[in-house]
Amino acid sequence: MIPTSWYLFVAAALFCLGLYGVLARKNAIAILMGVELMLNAVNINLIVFWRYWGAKEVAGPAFVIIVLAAAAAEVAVGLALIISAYRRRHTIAADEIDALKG
Amino acid sequence: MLNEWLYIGLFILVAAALPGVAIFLAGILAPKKPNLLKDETYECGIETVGESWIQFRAQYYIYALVFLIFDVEAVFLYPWAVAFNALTLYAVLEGVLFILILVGGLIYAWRKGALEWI
Amino acid sequence: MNFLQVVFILTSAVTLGAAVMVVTSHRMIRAALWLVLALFGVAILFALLQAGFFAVVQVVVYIGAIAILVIFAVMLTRHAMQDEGAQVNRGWWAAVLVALGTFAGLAFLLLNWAGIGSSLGELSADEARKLIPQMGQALVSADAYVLPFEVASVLLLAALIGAIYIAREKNPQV
Amino acid sequence: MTVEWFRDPVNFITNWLNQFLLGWGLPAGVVAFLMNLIGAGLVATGAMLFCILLIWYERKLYGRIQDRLGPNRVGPWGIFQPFADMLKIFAKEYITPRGADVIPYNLAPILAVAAVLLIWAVIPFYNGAAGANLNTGALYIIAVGGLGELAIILAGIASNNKYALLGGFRAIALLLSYEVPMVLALLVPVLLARSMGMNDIVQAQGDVWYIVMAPIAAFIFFLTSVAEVGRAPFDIIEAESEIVAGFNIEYSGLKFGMFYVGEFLHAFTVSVLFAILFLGGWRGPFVDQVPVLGAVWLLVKTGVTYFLIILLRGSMPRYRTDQTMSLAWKILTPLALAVLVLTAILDKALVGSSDLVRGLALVGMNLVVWFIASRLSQASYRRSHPVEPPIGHAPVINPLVDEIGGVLE
Repeated sequence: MIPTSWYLFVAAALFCLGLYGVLARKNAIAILMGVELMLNAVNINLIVFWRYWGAKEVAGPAFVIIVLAAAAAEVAVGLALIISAYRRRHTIAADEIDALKG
Repeated sequence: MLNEWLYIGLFILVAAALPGVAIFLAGILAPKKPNLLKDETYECGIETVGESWIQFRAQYYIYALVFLIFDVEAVFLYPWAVAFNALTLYAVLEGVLFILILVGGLIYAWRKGALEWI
Repeated sequence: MNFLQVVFILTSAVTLGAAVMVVTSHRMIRAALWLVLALFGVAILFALLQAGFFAVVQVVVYIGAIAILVIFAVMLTRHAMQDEGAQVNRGWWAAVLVALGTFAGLAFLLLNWAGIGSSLGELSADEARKLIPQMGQALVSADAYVLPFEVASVLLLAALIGAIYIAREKNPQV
Repeated sequence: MTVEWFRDPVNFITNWLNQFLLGWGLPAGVVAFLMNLIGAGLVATGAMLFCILLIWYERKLYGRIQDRLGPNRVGPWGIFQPFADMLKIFAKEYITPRGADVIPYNLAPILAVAAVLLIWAVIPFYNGAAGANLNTGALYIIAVGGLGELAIILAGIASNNKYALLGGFRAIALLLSYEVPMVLALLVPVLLARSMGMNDIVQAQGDVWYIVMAPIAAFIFFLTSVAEVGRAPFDIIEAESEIVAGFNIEYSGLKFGMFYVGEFLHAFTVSVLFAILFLGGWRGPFVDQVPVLGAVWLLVKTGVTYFLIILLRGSMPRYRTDQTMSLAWKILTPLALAVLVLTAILDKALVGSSDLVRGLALVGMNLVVWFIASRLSQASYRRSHPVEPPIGHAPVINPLVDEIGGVLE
């Protein structure tokens, strides 16, 4: 018997840590890691509320799988962009990649 | 249900402890006589030039990338396969369509030469 | 305080600690390895929630694929940041404020939520086993999630093509 | 009572121990914890100890394949050779290279063994004797395989050695490539059994084994398993003559021994998995009367599969990296996708017909797919290897000779 609120607070803390990573870090890969943490926090919440409503509605879990696909796509394209930017400008600091034209 | 996961959790601990304890014990039994030459990075007797973290080609990344996409695809398909009895032919074809869309990705990667080892 | 609660507290402490290291670690490769630990902690949380399928999927996709991709990317771009000097922007204190503010807001919402006193009991084996077939059915049935399902496959296809197009070396030199 | 003991010893002993501990007045939760701990400990240690015997068996067999005697000095037929080796390796010094990242460096060999051992948590030894009958067994195996890859990455990154890093990355690229067809091939038995649980998959093979109904999936799973283990012919990832042993180059003493043990144990473990998924697991004559007999059948089937893996190692030349990669991406993956799609459609289309018709249709489909695939691969081989007759010589017909670049005079 674990209180629902414990899970939700852990998820909230994870989300805020990820948010800090996204906002504060310079390295673009670190920013992506922060996004991963935030997505994980969201997934925990979805599963917790699936349990909270008695594990009958399958909407939460189905959404988790869709989030998974989105996370995979985001990481794949994001890291590819970072590698490409690195190859062209030899930096992956997010605030230095500011020109729209390669 | 939770009992099975308790077993898995304990199994993780045991499976990590077995080699861990063995390595620890051997570390006590074994001689320890380090010297400068012995702790050198092993490169067939030649001295290491430059730092060890060399640059890599993006090819490794592309393999991992295609793998990630197909892994996620498989995660979608496993529940579909488990629920197979309850599915209509239409629902099965939805799953097949899902696979065929991603086959397009495989063909693209193949055509672009992304799967070639250079 | 029962056994499950102790496991929960240990797991979440490790997860959050690892997450802190992910966002503060100076060496990117260390941050990536801490990320693996944080993701594993989340997998254990899923197992505690009796969503065993997602615990396993978390390991398959996040640790087995995404973390490896991140490590590859870190190694490929290693020379860029040299892991020295400031790893955070000048406005990092603003980021701290925003994160703390968000947490305070979420905590405020949670504390005022009607279900705050509830706790999650144990599902029966049958109930827990129903999840996967139910989900498999819902993902491909027309009155549920077939559209997101197919859109997800198109999304993955687009990501695959886009990422290969971007990451491929234009003039491969050996 | 004695009959009961004979038929199902594991459950008998479990029940007895359970009652015994409860009789001591321990709370039920503590008893469950202890029981699980004992079970996990026994299975894991048993697998590790069995591995020692396995090393002897494999070396003996491998010796015979190469027209040698194999170990024959220590004890009868050299059976104590692995123990002698073990004692030796226990007394070897650990050499940690300068600049190594100590925690990941030491974690890697532990993880390499643990990742293999963890598979044993879901293996049904006979009906009713599985550690955990998870309803996600098949995916669990894939997940644990991912942990093994993590061990290789850790070893490569932490060793502070160019060869280790390069070898580690090559190994990961290869393992990831082979995991794609493996995941897809594993979907076929899951689809036929309508369950991911390992015991459910064995239960579903009552009438006919899946190696008959899904031979191509079995073939792909077998090949990819061998590749995941890193065995010949796919051992380019740790080929001594190519990249000085790859990711484990900086390991010595028992830390290296752990990678070695992990490889042997992995080879045996994938044999068990193959026997469960495609050879009917514990199914065999008289298992309904005497369930424990299932463990014997499982061992026999595993032995046959393991024998095949050793034969493959002993008789095949090593593939080049580009050949290995082409095999995974251009042959096995499309084949697995085709078989998966056709199996799904056929299975649903023939839903009303008898099991016999369904089975025959699946077998026929597999044969047709195999025929088409072999034709296609032959055609593409001929396209990429045009036979150019050397001047003054007869054209080379033997493709094998063409491959090694030699010319029959």
